[in-house]
Amino acid sequence: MQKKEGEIRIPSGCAITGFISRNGNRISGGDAIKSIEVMHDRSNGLGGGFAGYGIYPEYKDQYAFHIFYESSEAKDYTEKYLDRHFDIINLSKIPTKQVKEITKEPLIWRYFVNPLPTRVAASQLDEEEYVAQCVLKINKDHKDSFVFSSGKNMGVFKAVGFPEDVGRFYRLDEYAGYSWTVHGRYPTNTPGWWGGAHPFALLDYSIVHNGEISSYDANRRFIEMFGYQCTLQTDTEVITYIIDFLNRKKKLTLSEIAEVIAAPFWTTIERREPKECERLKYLRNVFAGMLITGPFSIILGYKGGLMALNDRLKLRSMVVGEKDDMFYIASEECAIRAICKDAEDIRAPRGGEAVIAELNEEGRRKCL
Amino acid sequence: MSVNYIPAVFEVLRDTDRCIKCRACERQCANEVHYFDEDFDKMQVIEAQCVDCQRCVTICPTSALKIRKNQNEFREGANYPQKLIIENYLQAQTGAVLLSSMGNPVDLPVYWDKILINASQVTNPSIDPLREPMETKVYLGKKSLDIKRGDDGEIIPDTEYPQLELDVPIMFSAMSYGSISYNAHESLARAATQLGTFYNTGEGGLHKDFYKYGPNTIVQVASGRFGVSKQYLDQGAAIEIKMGQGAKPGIGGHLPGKKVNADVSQTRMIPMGTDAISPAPHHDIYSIEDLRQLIFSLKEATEYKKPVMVKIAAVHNVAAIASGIARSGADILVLDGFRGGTGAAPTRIRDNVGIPIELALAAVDQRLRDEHIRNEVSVVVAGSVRSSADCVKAFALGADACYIGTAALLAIGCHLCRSCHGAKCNWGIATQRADLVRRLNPDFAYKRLVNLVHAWDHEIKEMMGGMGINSIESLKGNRLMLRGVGLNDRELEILGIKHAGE
Amino acid sequence: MNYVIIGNSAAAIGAIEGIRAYDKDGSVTLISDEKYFTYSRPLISYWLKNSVTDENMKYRDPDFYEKNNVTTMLGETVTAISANEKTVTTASGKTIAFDKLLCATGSKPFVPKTEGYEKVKNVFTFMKFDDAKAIKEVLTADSKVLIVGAGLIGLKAAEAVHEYTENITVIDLADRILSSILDEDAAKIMQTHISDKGVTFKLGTSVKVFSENSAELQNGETVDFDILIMAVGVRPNTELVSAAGGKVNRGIITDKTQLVDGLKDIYAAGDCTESIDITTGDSKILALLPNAFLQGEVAGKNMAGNLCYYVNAIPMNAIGFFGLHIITAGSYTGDTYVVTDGENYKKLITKDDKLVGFILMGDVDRAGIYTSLIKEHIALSECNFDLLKDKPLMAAFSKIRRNKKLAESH
Amino acid sequence: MKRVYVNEERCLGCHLCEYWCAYANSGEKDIMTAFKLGKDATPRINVEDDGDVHFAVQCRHCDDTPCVKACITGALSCNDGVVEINRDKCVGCYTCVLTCPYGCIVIDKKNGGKTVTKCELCTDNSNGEPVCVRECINGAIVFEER
Repeated sequence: MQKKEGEIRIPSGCAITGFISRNGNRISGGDAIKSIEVMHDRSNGLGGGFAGYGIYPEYKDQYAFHIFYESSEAKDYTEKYLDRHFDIINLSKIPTKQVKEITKEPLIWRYFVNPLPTRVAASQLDEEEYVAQCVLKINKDHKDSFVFSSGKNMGVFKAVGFPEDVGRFYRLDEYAGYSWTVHGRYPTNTPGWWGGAHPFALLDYSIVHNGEISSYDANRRFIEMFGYQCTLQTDTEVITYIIDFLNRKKKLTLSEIAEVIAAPFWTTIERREPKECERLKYLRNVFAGMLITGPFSIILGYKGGLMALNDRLKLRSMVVGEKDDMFYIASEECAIRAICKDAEDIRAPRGGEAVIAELNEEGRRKCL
Repeated sequence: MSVNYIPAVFEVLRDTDRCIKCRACERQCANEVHYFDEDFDKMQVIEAQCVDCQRCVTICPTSALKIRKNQNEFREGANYPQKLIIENYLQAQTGAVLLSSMGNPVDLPVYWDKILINASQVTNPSIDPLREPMETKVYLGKKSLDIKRGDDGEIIPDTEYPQLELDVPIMFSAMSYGSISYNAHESLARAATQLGTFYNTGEGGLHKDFYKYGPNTIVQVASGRFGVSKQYLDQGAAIEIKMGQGAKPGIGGHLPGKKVNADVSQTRMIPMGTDAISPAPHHDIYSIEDLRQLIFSLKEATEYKKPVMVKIAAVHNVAAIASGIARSGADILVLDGFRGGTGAAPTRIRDNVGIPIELALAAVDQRLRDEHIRNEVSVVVAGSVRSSADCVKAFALGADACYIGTAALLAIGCHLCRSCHGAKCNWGIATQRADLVRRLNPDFAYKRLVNLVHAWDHEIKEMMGGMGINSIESLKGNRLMLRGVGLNDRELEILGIKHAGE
Repeated sequence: MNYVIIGNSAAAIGAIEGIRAYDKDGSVTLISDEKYFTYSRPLISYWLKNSVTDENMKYRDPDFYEKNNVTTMLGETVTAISANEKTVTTASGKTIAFDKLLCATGSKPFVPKTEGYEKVKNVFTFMKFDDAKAIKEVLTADSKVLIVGAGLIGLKAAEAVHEYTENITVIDLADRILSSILDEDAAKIMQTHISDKGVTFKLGTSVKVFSENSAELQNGETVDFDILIMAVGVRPNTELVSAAGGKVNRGIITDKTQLVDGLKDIYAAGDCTESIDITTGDSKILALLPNAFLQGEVAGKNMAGNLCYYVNAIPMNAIGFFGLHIITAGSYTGDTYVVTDGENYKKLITKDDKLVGFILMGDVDRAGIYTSLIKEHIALSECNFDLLKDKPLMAAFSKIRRNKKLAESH
Repeated sequence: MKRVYVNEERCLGCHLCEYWCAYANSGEKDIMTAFKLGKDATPRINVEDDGDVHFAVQCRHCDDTPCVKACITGALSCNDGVVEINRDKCVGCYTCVLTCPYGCIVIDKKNGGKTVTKCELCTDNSNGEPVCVRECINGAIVFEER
């Protein structure tokens, strides 16, 4: 029997794209579909997905869980668990429409939840950690249930299929958000498990990634010491956890995170002025297990912004561009041009150079 | 009595057509195997004294010599091989414990050779180390992930615990002055300095001449405490507490008085000519909490500026012991496998006690991760790391760095005759006889050590590049890069790797 | 600068090399009464026995004069030196001016007055190439040769003549051969060695009276011969210097720069001079080729304005007869250490914690180490003398001295 | 000038340099031929042993060249710092043996002592570098400027 994500490591190539309106204008998911569609050949129909930020303004204080169920028994079991740990404000099937390219869909449900304060207090964890541990617990222990989105005012939509078909399946033109990231997957083999598609998300963090990191098992075995379980064995999963750990738990800034996961070479570090050199040496040394090597280009989505990052040798293509308040990131320039003909300042960031685009003052006022 | 006759282990074959009777073999054989026979006007041999060190073979200007196993054979039998029979004869004759040296030569599984390394194809590019940076620098020491920031919000780059910076992930393992010669120590010290790595004094103290190599020296504190003083501790970049040795777990050491010459005596701080006995245990460490006290005593003595390493032999419950050590304040844990070398050990112990380093490393690394304390301690492996491939496999299993001992000695001329305990090393390594020590020229030897490590480092980089990895951090513990061949499920499970083809 | 050198042997050549080491431009004129390109005097016996060719008689490469820019006046005999005029005059009437003059006139054979000597037809001395050539003219396998003098010259002559005829008689007033360099025991060994080749010795006697083909000895014996070689001794050629006002005892007296005592700008070197034997402190003629060369070189350097001294002179000899070699040096008064083993003979002479002399015969390997001990005044207490007694070894020196000798550039 | 020096702390007294030297200057096709068939090639280097002290000595190529100055035939000469011997001119008088303070003029026993021989830094054979240096098993012999 073919093994699915989590039972085996499946190498993939990919297409990624993403954009953000820094003024906080809400952009239709239709643009995200348009952008990824032109990179059709970078996917092979075995996975596609989207992450939209600012799409649930009406529930922006609740955690939005998107869950795949392979069976109604699984749904019952997990919903009982959710009941015990959360106050479920709203639940519904995620609206979809029939698309002939998308088949074998699981049960896809959405929950807007508040953690039960008493349970949070009893766990001695902060609220986010409590939520994260619940999500990880479900994904590890609940057979046939998989939480694939768990942030606030954001949502991940993914499936087996080409990403443009996945977008139509989820009717994303009906959603609007200040930022979107999209992923088209080219795995070398997969039985077609929906959970294995990307983006991968935990709380507000989502990752779309093109690459196959060579450091995977080193990173996995390291991050698993800190309460994470890499159940999918995907790069995206481990990168998400690492970023979650460094940003949420260790309070590193995004650019510091870039200096850890795509650290400069020692020779580069030696050339920096002494104070900077010491700082970079320190980060590399202490977080050695989180250095990611091998090819990757990622777009990290988080509350209020996007970060693009390439591996330090830049072994995967990635370009960025902008127009007015819009900031675009994509595997190929065509994906930007597809939605913004006259995008400006298109450039390829250097390996290891973190490119960050965030909501400005106005955008934050509008969206956060 | 004729039953006392022990057949020579080796035959010395001399091609008299080639021999020019230069007598270099005679002059260079400390075992006095060769002699010139005036009556017959030719070179003769006393084969029984030959240990197959190959010295005469290598220097013979006409390649007239060959050493081979004695063709005289006892009747075959797998249960009682000839070697065992002879050992019983010897013991019947002497009543003594059998002594051996260097690593366990018994045909037990070498797991390194049953592990294969991955390489990138198509989905992930391999990296050419000649074109792209390829990094093998390693920092050893306890890592605190507690980020401290100043008032300006900037990170304060304070590792909290002392770190050892290795430009190459290979160090020279502990070999004491006494067990090896002054020139051997000088070679190791100079090579470590040039390579930006470390050598280890072993338990015999540190000769004052070598204080200048202190920044690249690990000073060892063993059960005999030979040569240990405040000054000694202050010299080293790190301090290693030797709890055990892979070649002889559970027993101490014994440097015979004849090896304790003036220099050794001064360095070890013991009277000249007296036997230097290292007790089996440290008599101030009868349990793990005692170890903690010694660790912190040493840290106090050196103002918490130097990492303290604890070296243990790989034994059955090594993972649990390692966990205990990681929680006892040690900065670096050294695991020494059962094939590790020694200057002298009882044969039966060398050949039968301890476990393979590969399994020990895999178990320890996994246990420390399971207990979320892998970051508390760096793990260095020793005990027969024989090549760059062994190193790569060790790193992928989870080691932070490797110690090489036997390989280092090979680089400086050792021919692995495993006769160190005889103290007549024809290569000037495992001896204190001035005329023999002189045969090891540190000017050559240190360069050969540097060459060896550079070569390995290149190969490590090549293999890393093949895997698409360009920094050694990304190899560490990356067990997906390994596959086993011919291993059973239990072995694979302990090693934490899949079988080839999976 | 205008240099003039009288003589064309080792001292003269040494002087040319000494001058040219410092002065590449000055004019050098060399005047010699012999017509030959500079040749090695000691080689005449080798030439006579056909082991050296005419070409190899040359002491230096054939382009030596050209390369060193030397004007030669060969076959020209100097008859006078004028110290005041700074000129020399030759037999052919030429007058040559000099700024610096070297007198390297060497020595000539000494022939004692003996009754009937003038009746002998084939009589020769054995100093110059022409002597050897003349002997070769008359020498046949039937020749009966009488050699008067069992010193270095006489015995070298005997060895050479032996190539033609075994009918050789050597007579000497002394009771042993080579009395100037060997002690009795060594002389005995050598005498036996040479006698074994068929040479007859008549020692402790001399010729009373010659007739044309025989000599009557003081001891009453008569020796028949058809060739007579006189090798009794040599006398330095000091007349020119003496006439010019230079100081002469047995030989010419010079200071350490080889400047002739009592003269200005006139130097002397080689067999015509005396030098100080450092083993005895005596001034004596050290008629040896190495000595001549070194004196000449020192003279040359000083003539070219570079102050240096010739100070370390000792008597020394390396010579062999019929394959048995002798190396000797220094003086023989002091404590002795002797080892005899067949034809191998070794005598070391020590005095005041120093080696002052040695005689080696047979095994002469590395004898120069002994020589250096004498020349460098090395205290034996600083060395391993037991080792040195066995054979000359650098290992016998203290480690410090050995390192100085072997590990430093020289 | 580059000269051959011996570090006696490193010399093992194996005497191999003597054999390699002799062979190198023997003109024979290999080292065995140089010492077999009744041939006994003469080394120009000499290893001294005194207990634990060993060192090789050969011509120092010294600046004041007492051997050259003493040579009665002009067979010895110093060219570009290398003291060379013209064996054709040498008559075997051994005056150089008498004057060499290092004992480094070697009587060539192979030809019955008719000539002497000496180290010429392998400039007169096909090695191109001093073979004693190349073959020393312990780096005791070096060819360098001091």
